[in-house]
Amino acid sequence: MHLILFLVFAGFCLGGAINLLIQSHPINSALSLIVVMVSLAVLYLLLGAEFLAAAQVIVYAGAIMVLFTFVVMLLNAGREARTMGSRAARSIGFPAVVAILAVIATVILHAQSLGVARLSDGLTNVPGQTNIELLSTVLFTKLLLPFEVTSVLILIAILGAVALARHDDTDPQGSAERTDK
Amino acid sequence: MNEINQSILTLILLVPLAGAVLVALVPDRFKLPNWIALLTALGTFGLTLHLPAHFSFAADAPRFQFEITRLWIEKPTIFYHVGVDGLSLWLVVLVGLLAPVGVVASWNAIQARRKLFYALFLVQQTAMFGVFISLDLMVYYGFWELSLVPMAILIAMYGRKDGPKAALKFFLFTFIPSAPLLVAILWLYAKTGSFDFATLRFWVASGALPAGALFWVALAFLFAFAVKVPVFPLHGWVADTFSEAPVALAMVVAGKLGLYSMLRFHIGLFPVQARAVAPVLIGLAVIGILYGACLALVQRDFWRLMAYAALSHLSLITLGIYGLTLTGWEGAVYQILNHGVVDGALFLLLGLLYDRYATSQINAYGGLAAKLPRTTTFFVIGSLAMIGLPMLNGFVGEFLILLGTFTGVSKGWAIAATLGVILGAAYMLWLVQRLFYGPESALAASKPPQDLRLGQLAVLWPLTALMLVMGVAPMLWLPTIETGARPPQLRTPNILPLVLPQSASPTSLNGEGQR
Amino acid sequence: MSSYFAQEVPLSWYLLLSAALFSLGVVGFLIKRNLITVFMSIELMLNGVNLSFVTFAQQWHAVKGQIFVFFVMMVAAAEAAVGLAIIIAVFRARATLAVDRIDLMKL
Amino acid sequence: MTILQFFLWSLLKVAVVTVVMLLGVAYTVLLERKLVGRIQNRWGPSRVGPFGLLQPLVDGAKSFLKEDIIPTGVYRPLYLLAPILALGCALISIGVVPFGAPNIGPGPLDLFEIANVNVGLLVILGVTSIGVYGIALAGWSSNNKYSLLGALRSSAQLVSYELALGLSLVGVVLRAGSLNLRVIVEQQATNGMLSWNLFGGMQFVAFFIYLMAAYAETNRSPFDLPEAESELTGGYHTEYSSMKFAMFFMAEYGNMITVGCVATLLFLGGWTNPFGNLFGTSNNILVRALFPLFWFVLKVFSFLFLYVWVRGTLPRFRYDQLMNYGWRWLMPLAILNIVATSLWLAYR
Amino acid sequence: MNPVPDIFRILPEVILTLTGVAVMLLDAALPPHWARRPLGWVAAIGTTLALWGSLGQLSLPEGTGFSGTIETSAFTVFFHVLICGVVLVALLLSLDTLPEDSHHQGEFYALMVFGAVGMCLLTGAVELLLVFIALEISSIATYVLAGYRKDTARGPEAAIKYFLLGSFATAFLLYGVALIFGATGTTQIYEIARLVPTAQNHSLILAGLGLMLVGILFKVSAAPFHVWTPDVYEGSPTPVVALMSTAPKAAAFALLLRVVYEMLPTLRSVWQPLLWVVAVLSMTVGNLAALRQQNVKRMLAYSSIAHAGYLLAAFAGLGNTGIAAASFYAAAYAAMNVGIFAVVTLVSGYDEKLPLIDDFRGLIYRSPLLGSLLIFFLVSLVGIPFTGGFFGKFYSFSAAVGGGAIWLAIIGLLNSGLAAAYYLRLALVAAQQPDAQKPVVPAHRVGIAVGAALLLAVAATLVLGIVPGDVLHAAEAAAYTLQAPSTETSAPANAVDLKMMMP
Repeated sequence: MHLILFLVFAGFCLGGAINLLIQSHPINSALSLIVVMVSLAVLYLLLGAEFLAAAQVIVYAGAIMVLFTFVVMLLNAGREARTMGSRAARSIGFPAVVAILAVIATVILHAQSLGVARLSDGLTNVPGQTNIELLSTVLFTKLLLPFEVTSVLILIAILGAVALARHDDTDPQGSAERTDK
Repeated sequence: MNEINQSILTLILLVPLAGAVLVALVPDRFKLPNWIALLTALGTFGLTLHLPAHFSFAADAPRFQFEITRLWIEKPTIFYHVGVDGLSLWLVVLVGLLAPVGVVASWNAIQARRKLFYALFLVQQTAMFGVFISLDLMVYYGFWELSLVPMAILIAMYGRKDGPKAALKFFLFTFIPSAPLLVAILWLYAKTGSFDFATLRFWVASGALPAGALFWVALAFLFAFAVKVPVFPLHGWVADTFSEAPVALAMVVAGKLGLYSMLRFHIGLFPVQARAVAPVLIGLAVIGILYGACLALVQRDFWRLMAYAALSHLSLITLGIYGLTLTGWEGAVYQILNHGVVDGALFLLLGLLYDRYATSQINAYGGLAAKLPRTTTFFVIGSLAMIGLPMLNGFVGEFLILLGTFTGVSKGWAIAATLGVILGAAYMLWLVQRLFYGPESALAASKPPQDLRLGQLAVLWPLTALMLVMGVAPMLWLPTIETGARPPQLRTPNILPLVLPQSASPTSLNGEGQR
Repeated sequence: MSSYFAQEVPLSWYLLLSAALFSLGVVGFLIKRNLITVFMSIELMLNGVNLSFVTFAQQWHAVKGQIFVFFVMMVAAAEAAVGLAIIIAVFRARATLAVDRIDLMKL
Repeated sequence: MTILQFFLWSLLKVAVVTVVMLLGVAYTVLLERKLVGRIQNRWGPSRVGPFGLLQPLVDGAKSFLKEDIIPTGVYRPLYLLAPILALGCALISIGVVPFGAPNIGPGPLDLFEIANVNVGLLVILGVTSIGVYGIALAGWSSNNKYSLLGALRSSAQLVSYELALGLSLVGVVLRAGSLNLRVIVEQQATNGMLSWNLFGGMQFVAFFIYLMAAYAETNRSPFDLPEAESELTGGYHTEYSSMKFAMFFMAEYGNMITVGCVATLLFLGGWTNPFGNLFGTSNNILVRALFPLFWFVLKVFSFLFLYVWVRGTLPRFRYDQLMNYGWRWLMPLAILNIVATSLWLAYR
Repeated sequence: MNPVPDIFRILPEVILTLTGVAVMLLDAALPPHWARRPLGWVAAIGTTLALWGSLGQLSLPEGTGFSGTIETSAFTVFFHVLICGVVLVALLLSLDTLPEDSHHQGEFYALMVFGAVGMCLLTGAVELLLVFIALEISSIATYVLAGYRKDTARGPEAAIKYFLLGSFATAFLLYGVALIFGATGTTQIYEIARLVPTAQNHSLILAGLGLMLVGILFKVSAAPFHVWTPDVYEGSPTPVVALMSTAPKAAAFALLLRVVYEMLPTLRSVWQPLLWVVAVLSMTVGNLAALRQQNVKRMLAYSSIAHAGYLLAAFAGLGNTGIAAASFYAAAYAAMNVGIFAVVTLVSGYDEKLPLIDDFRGLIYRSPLLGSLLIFFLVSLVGIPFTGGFFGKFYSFSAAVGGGAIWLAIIGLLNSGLAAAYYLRLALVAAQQPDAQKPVVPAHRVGIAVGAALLLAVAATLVLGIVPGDVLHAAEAAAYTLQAPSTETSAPANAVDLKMMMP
């Protein structure tokens, strides 16, 4: 069962990723990416990360990719030219990618004592504790500072997005409309 | 007096710097920058005269005098360590002497942006003093590099036609070789933990350092210095720099720094290695003498002629240095002084001509002798001194060098070098003839005659007198030089202990006191 | 519940999948010619990395790996906001999203 | 229970729930038409069947039988995908909604919920957020400026209000300490209505925000800008007809029901008795199974009623008003609510 | 266990964050037609306070806070001061050069300050998660700032290039972190350092290290990961370039130091040759490319690549020597680079009417002050003695020589000779007679703020060049705290004995 699910959704992932590369229209690429993300959410579930699975759907598929499609629609960019990248990218990039993949794959295949995936109750050893409880416990004790700091990150992102995307010459009335971009 | 001895070198360094700051601050009016620069230069010269006046010749006197040692940076250990010995003593004075000459030479030549000119000129002075008195390799390197910057900027800003290009050439030619120099210094530090001259000398002599690496280190030192001198194949920058640089800088740029550094930091630090490469340098030097002289013969531009003449003369001095004889060394150091004095005078005069007639094409001149008698006289005296006429200073230096080469190296080289000296006479006299005699040229006729003025005379008279004095009484200078060339404990004649055959045991090379 | 999912999958498979996704992202970054899809390729790379984190979290029973992914998501969201704003600004300035035409300054 | 049994049971539950849901959708439409009719002092549909009760069937038949027009300029794959996506997302989220009491059924089987997920609330939010694509893609692939504008408005609106919606739920989650919908409901079960999050849980502000955001999320009046006929001739589904149009229609009402379910679960005590144990508990298995179902449906129904009531009463907002309202009022309010709730929980 | 309240461990960051928030809120609260310039002063004051705050951290015992996620030590203080100083200079510079009517000026200052928060955190973080977030904070702030001249064609282009390549690099970094997490099961740097020697999957760590290096080297714009630098520098507003060519780079170098010297010191044999090659490549590529540039900012961009190479040369040094040299170089580089970009800003203006080298012709005649300063900073960049640039190179290369990489030092110094060519070209152009045909564009007025900025930069460059002792001490203390003293190796071990034998 686990195996089947894994194979199916891994297939979706890879298919989506490859489709992202093949498709020439941004919107199709975006949809392929959404497929990848949703399939990944299932894989997370298989790995016992149920909170992440939900977050993956909500944050990635539901928010980030919506922004992407939104921008694609807004700019109506059309198909992309098929130039297959610059010569530099072809001659250096692809061998490099192949090399990276080969190295990492070799490393992974030679890695010792890798376990097997289990749909456990979210890594927790305490009975009754859910994945999300464990996660939040660690998050708010050990990793409090990174969590707090993230607020600065979000603040910057909002500040920057507004500063960049806002038309300078419009009235303040219209600005709220674009805050969400 | 002792207190002055303690701080005189620091003063010599700081006074021009202070002058530079002052020049930068005052308004550019009433020739204020000129006056401040002149006063500073004269003051510094006065300070430098303190050195020979108080130099101790006592048998037990330390080799380096007026020494100051202060910790500057703890790690890596860099000391502000300065001092002079017989080698550097007169060079410091020479730099001091040429400073007012330079100011006078620029008095009218530099009209715009005087503040910057004089400020940088004075900074350049500091850098040169620093090179001659530093005994810590890092401090030395610092001043060595520092000397490039004002020079390059001055050439670029106040040069004649192609200033920037020449400046760039000059800078790169002299800056890039200092890269291996720095690496070599760093390597020495990594191995020994010291930048101090004496300590390093001890280390090198002790044989504790790997000989193979040491050879390359010595070569790196030599390379940097050879470019600066310049030695024959590395002279690419010299002609352009001479023909572009303002007069005040042309007279200080060539020779001294590199030659002194060879003596002090190449032969002085790496006697064995220097000995190994000496034959090559002798060969190059002789080639340089002849090559420079030949090229000087065919130049049509007097700046370029002077440049190749300088190449020829400096090669002669290099020959004296790498002959590795005491006579040769004395001659070399003496000749450095001569070269400074004579070139100073000649450049000053040529600069005046150039300012007046705005060309350096030799064939445009002619027949100036009747209109500018004083100029002509001084120029002729200078030329004769340069050629090496007996009774004038050039003779003494050249003679000592040739003698050293003849006795200490080989007769063949000496003869070849003599040939170069003869060629030198040819191009200089021909230059004089073309510039000042013969039919009056259109150019000479086009301008009303204006001979030397008081300020210029005030500079030229002492210089000329100096040529004469140095020619007839070299004994005023030579003992001092000898103490530097040969440490006081060993008054044995001829070949220096430093250049003992390699078979000698390492301990006998230790520092100063042996055999 | 877990009894239904008795058959197990080696974690290395997940890791290989993650490496593959990451590499595909890199390839996309190199070949895609539209700013938005290039950006999507980067998101793909991040997703590949996330899968690695979750897998290793399972391997070590260390929840830190999962938290890392959570943070990556947040960062990705922030990046998306800023990146898309920049893309909009580019479009306004240049009226194109083609990578090959964003070439005023040669790379 | 073997894996096969599990499958079969699940399949059965899915089938039943889907059918009920679709029926619910159909009759919600009827309910709306009737109610709006009454509000406007007319009868509404009343010809087909008694009181017009068969009207939804006729509507359905009409949709099926109409000609299915696909305009030439559309981007076909996405044009076809969009309604499926919309309807699919609307239906999926019901999968994690517990609509009846737990522990009734054979063995470990949960009869009144398709899947009990620990992060049920997040699943609903996630699925809802995916639903945006249906609308966005529909508008975009139609290749029509009205559609595109409608879709852009809609996705902007959905993304904006999703934030407020999500934040409004945080207070509830804080109180329950879980994202499991059953746990959240159980936590409100103790004293009937008094322990509902809406009243006893002091989450009335959150409920208000949720209500507002819910209207916006479902594109319902007064926030039905994406399909504002007067401006956009129908918005994102302008180019759709026949069955595909019906799918959007059903998706909208399906979403309404889901939203109603969530409101019920989170604020109104879910399937529990509003009167608590006032009337005692029965041991009859049927009573125990059906009464919660009744309460649940009743609560959802009241919520739907509210929807229609508002639609019949309020005029449509302007777009900038909508955005300002969402970002400048609801969001800060939601954040304040979170802060207040956590303080209250901490110092209670 | 830990008597220091956690808040003191992040004092500068807290101050900076509060400043940023204050600037942001004030910006929103002030009426739209009011000038935003005072906000810049608020930001500058806040940054100064943060600088003091981080100096105050010196009195804290060295240690970590927030459950071992952030560290305060001489190392972090060194870089905090450096970063705050640079941000302060950049702020002062922007104060006088941003056009008065520019939109979002308040946001500009706020972003700068928030960026500083990220950079400061980055230098203190000992938890890779925090490292990642801090890196992103500083990156996102700079991405936005890079695209601030969005009405021009180049501004957004620069931003998008920076953004895409930066995010690309971040993904690599992240993958590296993932693999290291996979090998050790933790992301805490100390724990990783403890676990790595005994870790089972050594190859996983190596792969992780490689990927992390790719990411970090991207951020410091070392070749071959440098392609973004010239374009981004050219298109970004110059005050921003002054910031982003120094402060984030310094922070990234701090991270690199931490990763290689503190996290993976046992893998020295792996990372050192890699960095060796990268250093040589960076210097050479940077200098060769800079020679051909016509645009001043592009030239300086390539030069900054070369400087990254010089700095990386210090990583060839052993233990403390290398760290101290790299830290010192970072400081020297920051001082002179921020200075020269300040001058360039003043000369070419915010809207960059004069971007080319030829436009600088006769600068010293137009504005003696700016011309002299330009030449001064160029001289420092060349590495002439008695300026910060010299000692930076000196320490860096002596560390390399001490670590046995003589060839690296030779290549580096030859490169700095090569570099002199283009620096000097600019200096000489500035020193040339102005072109009579060209209309004279008056240089920007040197106001109080910008004057203070220049003064700070000049003073820093001179102090680092003439009396580097104190800064070097600080760098050594930093090195000491970053690395356990046991791994220190003294190169001239036998030198001490022999020196005692000296007369």
